[in-house]
Amino acid sequence: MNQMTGIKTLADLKKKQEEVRARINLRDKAENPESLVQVKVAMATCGIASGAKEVMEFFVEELDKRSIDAVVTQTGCMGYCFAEPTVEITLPGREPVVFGYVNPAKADEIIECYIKDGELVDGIIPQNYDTI
Amino acid sequence: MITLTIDKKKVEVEKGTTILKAARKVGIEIPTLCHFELCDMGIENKPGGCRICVVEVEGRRNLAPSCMTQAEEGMVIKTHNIRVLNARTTVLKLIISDHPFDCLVCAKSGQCELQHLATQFGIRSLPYEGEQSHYRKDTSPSIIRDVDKCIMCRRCEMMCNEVQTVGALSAVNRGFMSVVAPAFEMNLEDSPCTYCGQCVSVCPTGALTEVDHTNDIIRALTDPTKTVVVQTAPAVRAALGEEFGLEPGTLVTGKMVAALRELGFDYVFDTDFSADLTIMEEGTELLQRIRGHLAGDPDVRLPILTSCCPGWVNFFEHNFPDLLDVPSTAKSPQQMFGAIAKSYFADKIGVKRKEMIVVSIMPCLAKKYECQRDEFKVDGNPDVDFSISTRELAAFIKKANIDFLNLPEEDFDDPLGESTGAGVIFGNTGGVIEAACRTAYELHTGKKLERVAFTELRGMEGIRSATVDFDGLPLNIGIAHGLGNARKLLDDVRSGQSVYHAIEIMACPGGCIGGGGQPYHHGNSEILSRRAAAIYSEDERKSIRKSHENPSIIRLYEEYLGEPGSHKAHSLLHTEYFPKTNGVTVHLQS
Amino acid sequence: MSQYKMHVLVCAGTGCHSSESNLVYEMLRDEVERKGLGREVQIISTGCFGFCEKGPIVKILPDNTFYTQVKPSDAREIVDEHVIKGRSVHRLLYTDPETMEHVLDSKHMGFYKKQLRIALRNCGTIDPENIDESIARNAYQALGRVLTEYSPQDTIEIIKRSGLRGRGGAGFPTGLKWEIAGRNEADQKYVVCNADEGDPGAFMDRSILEGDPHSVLEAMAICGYCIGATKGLVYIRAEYPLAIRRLKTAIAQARDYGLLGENILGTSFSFDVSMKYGAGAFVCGEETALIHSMEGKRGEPSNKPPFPAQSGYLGKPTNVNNVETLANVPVIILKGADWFSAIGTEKSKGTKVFALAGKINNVGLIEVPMGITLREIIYEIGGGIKNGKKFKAVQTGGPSGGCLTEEHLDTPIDYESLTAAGSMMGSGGMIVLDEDDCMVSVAKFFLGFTVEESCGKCAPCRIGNKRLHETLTKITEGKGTQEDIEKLRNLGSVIKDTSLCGLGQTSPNPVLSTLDNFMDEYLEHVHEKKCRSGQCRSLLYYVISADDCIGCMACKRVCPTHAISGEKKEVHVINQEICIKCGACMEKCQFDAISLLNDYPRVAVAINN
Amino acid sequence: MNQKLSIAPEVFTYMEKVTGADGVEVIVNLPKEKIEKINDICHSFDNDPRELINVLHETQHTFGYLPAEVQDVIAHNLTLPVAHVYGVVTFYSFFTMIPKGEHPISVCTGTACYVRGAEKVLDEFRKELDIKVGETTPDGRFSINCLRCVGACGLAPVVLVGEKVYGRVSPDGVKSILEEYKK
Repeated sequence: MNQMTGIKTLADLKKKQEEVRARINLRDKAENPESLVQVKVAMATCGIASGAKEVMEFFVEELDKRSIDAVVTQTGCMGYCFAEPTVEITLPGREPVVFGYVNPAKADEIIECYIKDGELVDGIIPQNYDTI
Repeated sequence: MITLTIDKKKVEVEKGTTILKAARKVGIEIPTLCHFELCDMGIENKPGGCRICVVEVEGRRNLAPSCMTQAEEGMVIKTHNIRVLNARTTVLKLIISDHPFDCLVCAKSGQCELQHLATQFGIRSLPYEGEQSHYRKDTSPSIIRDVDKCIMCRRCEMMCNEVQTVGALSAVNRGFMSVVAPAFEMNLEDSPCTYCGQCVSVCPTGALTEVDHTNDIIRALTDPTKTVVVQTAPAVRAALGEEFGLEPGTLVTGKMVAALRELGFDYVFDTDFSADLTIMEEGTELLQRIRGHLAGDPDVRLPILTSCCPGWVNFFEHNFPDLLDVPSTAKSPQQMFGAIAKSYFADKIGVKRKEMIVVSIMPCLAKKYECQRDEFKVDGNPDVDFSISTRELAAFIKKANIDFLNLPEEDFDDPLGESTGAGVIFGNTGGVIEAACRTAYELHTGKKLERVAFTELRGMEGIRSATVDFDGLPLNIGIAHGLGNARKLLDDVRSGQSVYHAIEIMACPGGCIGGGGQPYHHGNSEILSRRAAAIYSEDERKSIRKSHENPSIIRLYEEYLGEPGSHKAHSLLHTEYFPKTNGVTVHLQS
Repeated sequence: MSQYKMHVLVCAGTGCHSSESNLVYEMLRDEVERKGLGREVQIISTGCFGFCEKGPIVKILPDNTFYTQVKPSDAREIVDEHVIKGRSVHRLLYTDPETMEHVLDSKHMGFYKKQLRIALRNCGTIDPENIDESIARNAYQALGRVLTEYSPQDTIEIIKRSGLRGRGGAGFPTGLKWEIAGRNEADQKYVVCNADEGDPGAFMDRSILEGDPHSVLEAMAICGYCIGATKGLVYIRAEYPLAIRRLKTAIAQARDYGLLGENILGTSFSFDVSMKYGAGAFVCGEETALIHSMEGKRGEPSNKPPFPAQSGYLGKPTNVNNVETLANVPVIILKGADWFSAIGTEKSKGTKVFALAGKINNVGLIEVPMGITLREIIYEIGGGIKNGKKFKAVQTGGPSGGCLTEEHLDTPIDYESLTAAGSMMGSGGMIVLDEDDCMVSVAKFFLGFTVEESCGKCAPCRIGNKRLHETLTKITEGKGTQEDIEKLRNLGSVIKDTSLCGLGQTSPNPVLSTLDNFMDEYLEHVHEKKCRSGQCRSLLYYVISADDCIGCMACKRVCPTHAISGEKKEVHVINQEICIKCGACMEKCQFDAISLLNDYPRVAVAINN
Repeated sequence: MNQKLSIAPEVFTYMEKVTGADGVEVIVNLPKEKIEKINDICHSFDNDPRELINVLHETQHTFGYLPAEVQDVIAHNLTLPVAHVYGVVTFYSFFTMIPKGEHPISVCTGTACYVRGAEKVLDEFRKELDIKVGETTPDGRFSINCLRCVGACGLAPVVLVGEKVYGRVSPDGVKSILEEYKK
């Protein structure tokens, strides 16, 4: 990191900050998760087996690309093994919603409709559980 | 100007004035302990450590030390309400609780500022008993350190470091264990101490005192086989009277001579005599060097430095070992006297060297060390056996219940008691070089000096300079008193930037009149200037004011020494210097 | 640039470092590499999280999982279970002492709930040895704004309006301090950061320097701009090697980037920082002593005025601020004076960091808004008293402070209220004491500290504190008298009133405040020769039970002072006046007949006589 | 005067002439390499007397302690009276004129450690090693010092042996800590 490129103006400093912000983005977000979109991907054995890893990566990359402030975390088995991969989405100020059978295409739909506009999409699993 | 109220009295003072001084202006004397100043000389010690001088300043949370708190517009100050008195008394009791209770046998008893305060505050009980700090007592040839009695006023540290730049003493350790001491708590003797005694002259308690030789002298006086000869330095007569309640600046030459006779000395002589002798030798050396310099001799070193002051000699041996060939080789008057007394005079009266005891009364503590130096001994027998200070002489006179004030005025004995005005002024800063100029001028020009008093060489500034016209030869004279000032001139000499032909240096502020063995001036610089004035008035009263006109001196050269600078004069009256290195290590080898 | 999905923060503060958190960090990193997760999971060593009681701490983001007392050997399980499978490692989670349940994430830990972290905002979040992480968290933005948009006076106004006061102890308004230093003309001025945190039991400055050094450097530069100084000095304790290292790294990185040095951010402002080391003298926290120490002298304080703002380092105008104070400055500039002054009480704005220690469950570093009560701190953040003991007092302000009791628990904490209660804010040490602590001994402990740390310059502090300590010792040894108690009071108030510097002016506080609040304990020690908490050894009494003693003479033979009397097969008695409490008899007795009481055994004495 | 204590035996083997920055030549009982090392340290701080404390730190770091001779050489380099150097060395508790033991034991006596029983731990070390605080065992293996708060209050009471930190030390645990180093 000591690339000797001096920061010569305030604009330089701001540019530098943009460059390095990604490093700690996650930490900033973690401080106030309630105010952000929270995406929890169930990443237990069954989830991973049915492709949760790809789904999680998709969320991480796409949310960033589409400039949506969100926290993507993994969690253990939510108990809906029949519907894996499952994803829980919490919009700020709203109750969590769990979607089942999520693949990258479904994830794209969730981002575009539910996360961006708050419109519900298919695949919601009824809520009768407590998050651990 | 700032107006403030002290104990309901309005007082107007200049901005920057301390509360202490503002109070004095309206006659309110706030007690102090660590505070000390010689204001004409820019010497001041105010660490704010003793907290005896605290006063209440309205609106302030804590009591303020009046010695270092500046007066501000509209201040309302109380110097003696219950809060202040309780605080002062408590602090004083605390200080006493860490101080030995041996006042009855303390060298400082009666002169101790702590004792005075205890009297003033009417201390009757010591409720804060506890551990007292204990240190080793350290005796050097001149000074005794009994730091159990140190109250950490830091005056000695200030004198030793800031004024004298000797750096022998520093506060060491921390908290309750803190004390002022040489490095590694070594003996003063092994430190770079010059024995100038300025630490002793400012110590408020008995922590620093001189080595007392009175008993040695009593032993000599009671020994019928000994002939005891005494010499008195010029500055003593200008200060001794203070110890007997006389006004500072009262000359007591005659009474002093009478008292010494009463005490039983066989011959009462005058160091002024050997001061004249010093001028003969040193003045000759000065002229030789200057003439050599003018003749283009590359081996001649200029400036020439005076060498009468043993504190100064110690200082340059410690700090300027590379410049040992610069000072004059002439011995100090004390040692010239001893050398002549135990040779010329002893022969004259037919007394063997071993049967003669030479005592000196000096304003100085370094003289005690000087007379013990090996160069000043013949077969182990010192030229001067004992040197006591003005204070010790006063104590001796009192001990012998001599009614000093009612003594008749008596004259010194012959031949070593005869002196000129030039010898007398040796006691003041600038006096040695003035005396040298009087003689050197006439010897160099062959003309009679019109104006004997070189007033341009007088004064109290730490460093002075003047150009004296030797009939077309302009001589640049430098004068320094106080070793810190001397260091500045010596640094110039070392770096080759000195513009002087001759420099006079005295270790003590004011010269010998402010010596470490004089009656305590307690920071009153008025006392020093009055002593100086007394010395100059003695000079004026003298009929002969030039050393080379002293008949006894002339006779001495005729009968015994030959010419100034002769071989015999050299062997008796000149000396050499030795490098002394500071620090622990040299001592550890030996 | 790939984006990490998960950040694993490992505390590398001194506390956790002492329990091998560096090894935890290395093991986690190796494990993640081995599992091929290096591009997804970032392992970062950070500054202090504050929860030192349960260190080493590992925190996993974004889900805020908070693992405590993690050992290097736990690294594999964390990676296997948490990182890969997304399951928390339950045995490493923090257990709520009240509910005895595991707490999943730090947001729900009582310790963090009531905290508001401003000065500590980046501690435990960023890698302090990487300037980029600081820059990402707005480091030097405030400096940039000040240099390009505000005049020095504008900036000082912001600080003044924010109400920020010195966090080192006395609470002098920071903006005003800067203004005074700015007003004094000189060819050279200095900004000094006082990082000589000598208060035993306080370590907030160290944590800030270890966890977020750039915030302090930035604030020093802002101060330099305001007062017209181009040189900054950090005076730091040599006992803080880690903080020194991090600060050195930070200075080097900031210089590399041109954020320290000549013409910062293209402006005409130049500023550089160098370091000076303390050497173990508490008094050097006092600013004049600190300056003398920086000049290579004994760290003795001198009278004020002149204040350092007039004549400080090398005689030049010098502004001295404490680390925590400085750490607040950049946020205030960025978020505004109003934002800051909305936090706290009327006269004390913002937050204060406290080092919570002693007999409390959650020892650690906390930052709370001014005005919070002691009760909230002790019971909600601190998790209550250890081992279910009874709360007795809380000592704030370190050796300069005093003890607060039950009745002060609901006092809102700020500079004024603590002073009014006989204590002080100090640098923020907060030591909780329980029923097992003897208040006379606690006062003696603090005085022992002062006696050792007094510089010796002024008489009341040098000798007075020694006498206070001796008198307290006498009382704890059961030799005290009523007169001694009165002596303590007078001496204490005179030392406060007459001492030269802040050290002496506050050193009797532990005595005076315990005299005020716990006089009954003093009286017990003096009149009943009793120490209720059993802390004073001399006030414990060995007693032989008449029921159990068989008169075997074993104890009598072993007693070094012949304090035990009694004939063979008769009950033995210990003469309390002679007993030196060596315990030899108790060790020797095979019949458990000797016990230790903390009440003077009057009955036994009566029999004896 | 504990000068004897302050001088390590090997120091007497050589005597060297040193010329300080003040131009004055002195003779010091120190091996030449040591003098040169001290000179280097002083020089790296431009022989600036204001850097005395940093110089002392660096020197103590190199030699382990600050015997009289070393202070003397420093004084000459920085043109300070040696009494001043000694005054500074004795003021700061971090500086020592006595060599520490091979395994210096530091017991934290900060407040947090105190209320959690540091004093009893300290007593135990004193008893086990039979030396006082500030002393070194006759065999030079151990020395005991107190220090004020290392900031690991969560681990109170804390003991350091060299650089290694021991937390939550009880008096009973003292023996086993010492055992680790006695081999």
